[in-house]
Amino acid sequence: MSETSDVLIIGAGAIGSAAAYYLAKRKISVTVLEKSEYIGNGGSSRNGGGVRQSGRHSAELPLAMYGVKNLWPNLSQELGLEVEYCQGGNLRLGKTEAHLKILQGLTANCVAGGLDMRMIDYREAKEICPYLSEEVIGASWCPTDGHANPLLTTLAFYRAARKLGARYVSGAEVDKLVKNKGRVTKAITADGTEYEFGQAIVVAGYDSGKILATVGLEVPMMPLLMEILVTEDAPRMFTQMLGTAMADFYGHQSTHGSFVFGGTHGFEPYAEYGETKLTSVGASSTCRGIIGYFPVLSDLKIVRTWSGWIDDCADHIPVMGNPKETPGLTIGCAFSGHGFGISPVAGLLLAQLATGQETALDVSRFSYDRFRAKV
Amino acid sequence: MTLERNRDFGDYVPAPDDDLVICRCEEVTKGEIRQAVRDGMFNVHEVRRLLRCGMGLCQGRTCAKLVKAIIARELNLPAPSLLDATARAPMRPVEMKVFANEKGL
Amino acid sequence: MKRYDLIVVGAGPAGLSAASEAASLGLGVAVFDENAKPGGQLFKQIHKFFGSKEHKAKMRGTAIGAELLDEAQRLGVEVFLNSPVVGLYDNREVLVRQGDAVQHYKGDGVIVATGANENILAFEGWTLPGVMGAGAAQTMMNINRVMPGKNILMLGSGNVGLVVGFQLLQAGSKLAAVVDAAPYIGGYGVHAAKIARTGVPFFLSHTIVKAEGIDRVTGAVIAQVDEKWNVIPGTEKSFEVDTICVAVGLSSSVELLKMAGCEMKKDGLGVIPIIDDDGETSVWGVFAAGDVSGIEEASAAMIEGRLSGLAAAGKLGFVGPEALKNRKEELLSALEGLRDGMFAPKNRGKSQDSTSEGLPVSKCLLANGFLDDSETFSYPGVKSVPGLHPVIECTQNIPCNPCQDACPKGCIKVEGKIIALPVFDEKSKCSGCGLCVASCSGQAIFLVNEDLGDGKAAVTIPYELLPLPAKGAVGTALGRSGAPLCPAVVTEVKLIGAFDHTALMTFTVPSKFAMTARFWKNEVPA
Amino acid sequence: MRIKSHPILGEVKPAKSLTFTFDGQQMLGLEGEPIAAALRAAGVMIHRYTKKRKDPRGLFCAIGRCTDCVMIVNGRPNVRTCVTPLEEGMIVKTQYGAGEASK
Repeated sequence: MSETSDVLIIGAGAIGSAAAYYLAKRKISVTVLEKSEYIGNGGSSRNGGGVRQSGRHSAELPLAMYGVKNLWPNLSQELGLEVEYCQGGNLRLGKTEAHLKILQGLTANCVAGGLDMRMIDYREAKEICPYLSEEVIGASWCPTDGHANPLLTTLAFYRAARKLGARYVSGAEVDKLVKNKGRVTKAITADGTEYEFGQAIVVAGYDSGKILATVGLEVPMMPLLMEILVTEDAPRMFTQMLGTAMADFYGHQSTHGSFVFGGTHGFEPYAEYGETKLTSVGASSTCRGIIGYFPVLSDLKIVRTWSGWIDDCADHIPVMGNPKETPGLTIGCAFSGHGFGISPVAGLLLAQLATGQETALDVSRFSYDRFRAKV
Repeated sequence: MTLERNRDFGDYVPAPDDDLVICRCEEVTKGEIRQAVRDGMFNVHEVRRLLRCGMGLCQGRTCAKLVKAIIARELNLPAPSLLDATARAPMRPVEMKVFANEKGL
Repeated sequence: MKRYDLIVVGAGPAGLSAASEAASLGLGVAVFDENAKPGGQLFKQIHKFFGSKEHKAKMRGTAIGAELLDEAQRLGVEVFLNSPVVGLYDNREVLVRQGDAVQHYKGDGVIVATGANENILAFEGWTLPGVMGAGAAQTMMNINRVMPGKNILMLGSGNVGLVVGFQLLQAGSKLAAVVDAAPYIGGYGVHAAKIARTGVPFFLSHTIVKAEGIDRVTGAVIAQVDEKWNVIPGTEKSFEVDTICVAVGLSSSVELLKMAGCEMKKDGLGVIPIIDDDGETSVWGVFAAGDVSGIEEASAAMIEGRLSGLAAAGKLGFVGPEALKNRKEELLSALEGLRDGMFAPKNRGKSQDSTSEGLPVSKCLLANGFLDDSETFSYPGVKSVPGLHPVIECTQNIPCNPCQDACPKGCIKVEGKIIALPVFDEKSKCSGCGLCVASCSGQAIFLVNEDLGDGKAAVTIPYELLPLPAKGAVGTALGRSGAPLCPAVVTEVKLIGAFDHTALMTFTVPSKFAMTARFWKNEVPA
Repeated sequence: MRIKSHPILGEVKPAKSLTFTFDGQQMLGLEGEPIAAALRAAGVMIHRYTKKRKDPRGLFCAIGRCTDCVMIVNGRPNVRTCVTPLEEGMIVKTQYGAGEASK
């Protein structure tokens, strides 16, 4: 097999595989390199599954809205695998006036961006989701939000891209990128294999940082470890994506019945980057958050917990684009913990960026240029 | 280990026991596992993420070795060469209210 | 956070031994176990254990469990029951579910002794109610005192299958057959022999084809397999059974060790932790003892536990280097003895054609579960002499020697290593006390008087079934294969405390059956 | 069926009888035994029907690992009956799927 391809994608997560799929669909030769032995073993398989527009940064909102309108509804059909997309709306809950103030701010921001989102009172929230605690006084509500299964979505893109001829190599960690006559032309993996390309897309989560550094690019990211839990199956109770003003927890009930909840516990990262250990307190903290809003779930049994790393950008929005300094290179990283919901559209945009096509949406706000010193 | 994933398995030959339930909790069959391997799921992690075998109430404590053996056979590899799923807390199902009620910190 | 010098996870043979060893050296020890009762699987093990008398051989698992518990309590070990460990986190923090809370504990040392899970086998109908693990059947009958079923098929001829198979007979169930895909019996020949002589057939090189039934098991079909484990069409056999027990090996329950980040190595289809000879894993202060570190007998698990308890004490400064060294050597040498012989972990899967004495291992025993009558005299425990004498049908190198000490007359010798076959010294005079018969964990010792003077012989067998026949009862003598031989009159049934529930039944048969009649059935021959 | 006499374990120790219901039917069990033992002694084999195939399932590992014997106990689904002690007045129901208490 040739070690040369039109596009080399570094990272087989949801976004990398989405890009591979959209490129392979256009009959462009694609090679995808994945550091891990497993496809989608990073944040793509470890997140809470939100397909959310509400609460997004104004820069990200158009992407999220585009995805919900154009990509998610047909994704299962297009990829030939049920990805459990459920457009059940998003409830973000508040218990105090201060909470409501935060929610109002988020709502105003999204409404300004054209999203159907509004504040609702306890009664209306309770009609939407009858299991709320009586302590809730109001919520923001976005009826077009939802959730999907991140494991299935990631593997569905992988499976479909592979079927269309995208070449996948796992266990292939890129050590460095190499420039030739001013253009980035090849990647060298840890075992010394050289992969040449017309254009590369670096979409490797936090690991993108050290790969990009080999050609002099520096993305200001922090690795953050998040913990998630999943419960036993339960009869279907509600379809909404849930969150709170204070981000005590977030999550949903999956279509197969188990509840998936993530949360933070206020402890700084304690693990070395790359380890996916858990704290002894994370699940407890998340459970207290959940029970505080959904007391009915308190008897539900947790069967598993896990953790995953977020590539949190200094300004908490992604970096996507073709930096001027490095012709031949497209970046897609620093999705800051909200990449899954926009993974199909991000993959589409990266595929367009990498092939010089006009992008479906304006991506200038995500440009690498924003970190350049202003003169 | 570097793994090229664009492997040609040839035509799927149905086996008489394809309908056999392997994961008792999530009711995943042998045929589904075999098909998943052919769809590019080359290890225990990917197969379980795709099919949920080993993700049910018992968390694979019953079927893990069976699933591994089927994947290995389909890939024509020795079964021990495949890694198991990661072990995660809680070791037994624990109610949210119990987790929420921490003592001894 | 509540701190202990040592936290032990699992109150089975390894865990309790570890806890006691450490507590005896002054450590404050807590043991957490998920079950309502301590002892791990010991209280299901109602058979007598093999091994050396220094390490509790010929005691039943139940008694060993009680003794270990007593010891732990005497030494001040805190045993917490109904306390499943939820996780083992960094710096040996142990999260335990207790009542309606999760409790955080910290151990300076942690010994994981979580035992093993049963392996399973998938076949058509295997999800039907009535198909269960052999261990499940054992739990139901020996702990809960509920019969798992009336007619049972046992899949697997390893020690678990054989031991549980016999226990099913003791519980009053019928055992339809013991089935194994391997061509040879996997467990101890003596365990197989005590089942075979009751008339239960063994089907080696056979596999289960299906469990029959609509909403519960009503039958089973087995068939012969070729060398490649493929079913040979036309060899199917059906059984009317309500229960199918699966005993196809055990896997170490390593989840906590994996979670703690201990390095693992492959072991069959699963993994076991990489440990040093103290049982310490790659994570400082985290030890693994018993089945969780590799499947062995409970006798080995108890010594492994003590080694880990000792090592934890040494590591934490509770015992000086000299005492540590001496005790460790003592324990290691005992462990070495148990890890010898043809069933040792290092010899698993190797052919067992001959004993360490150079005697051929009975092919009939391996293939059918019983010694061929013509083979018995090849072994040093079987000799024909006038008068009453023991017949020791012990033909494989199993680490076990209680018979030698049981005989007050010195008739029986286990020379050299503990795995040596017992030798009957025909120059000694047997008093007929029967202690050897009751002491043999394999129920392989019989007392025979080949000629009572009237053309009859007296045969004394170990008998652990109910009901015990009355003196004078007329039944049928069965051969080693379970085939009926002749009418047999019970002349004595002896059950004294020293026999520990193994009754000694004596029956008379025509002399020509003296060396072949090995079981008695309460049925008058047609 | 209960094992009253046993050659090794002897006569069964007397235990207090407890009343419970199984799918509305009144039954007797013994104090200190798990729910699954009381059901088995009463001849109940089927603990639940699965979600996808509606297959019957019963006791399988008996030590709380396989979770196949789960039932709805006092209104809570997915209770491992092999390790949950029987209590006076317990309401035990066949579980259908993830815990719908009826077909």
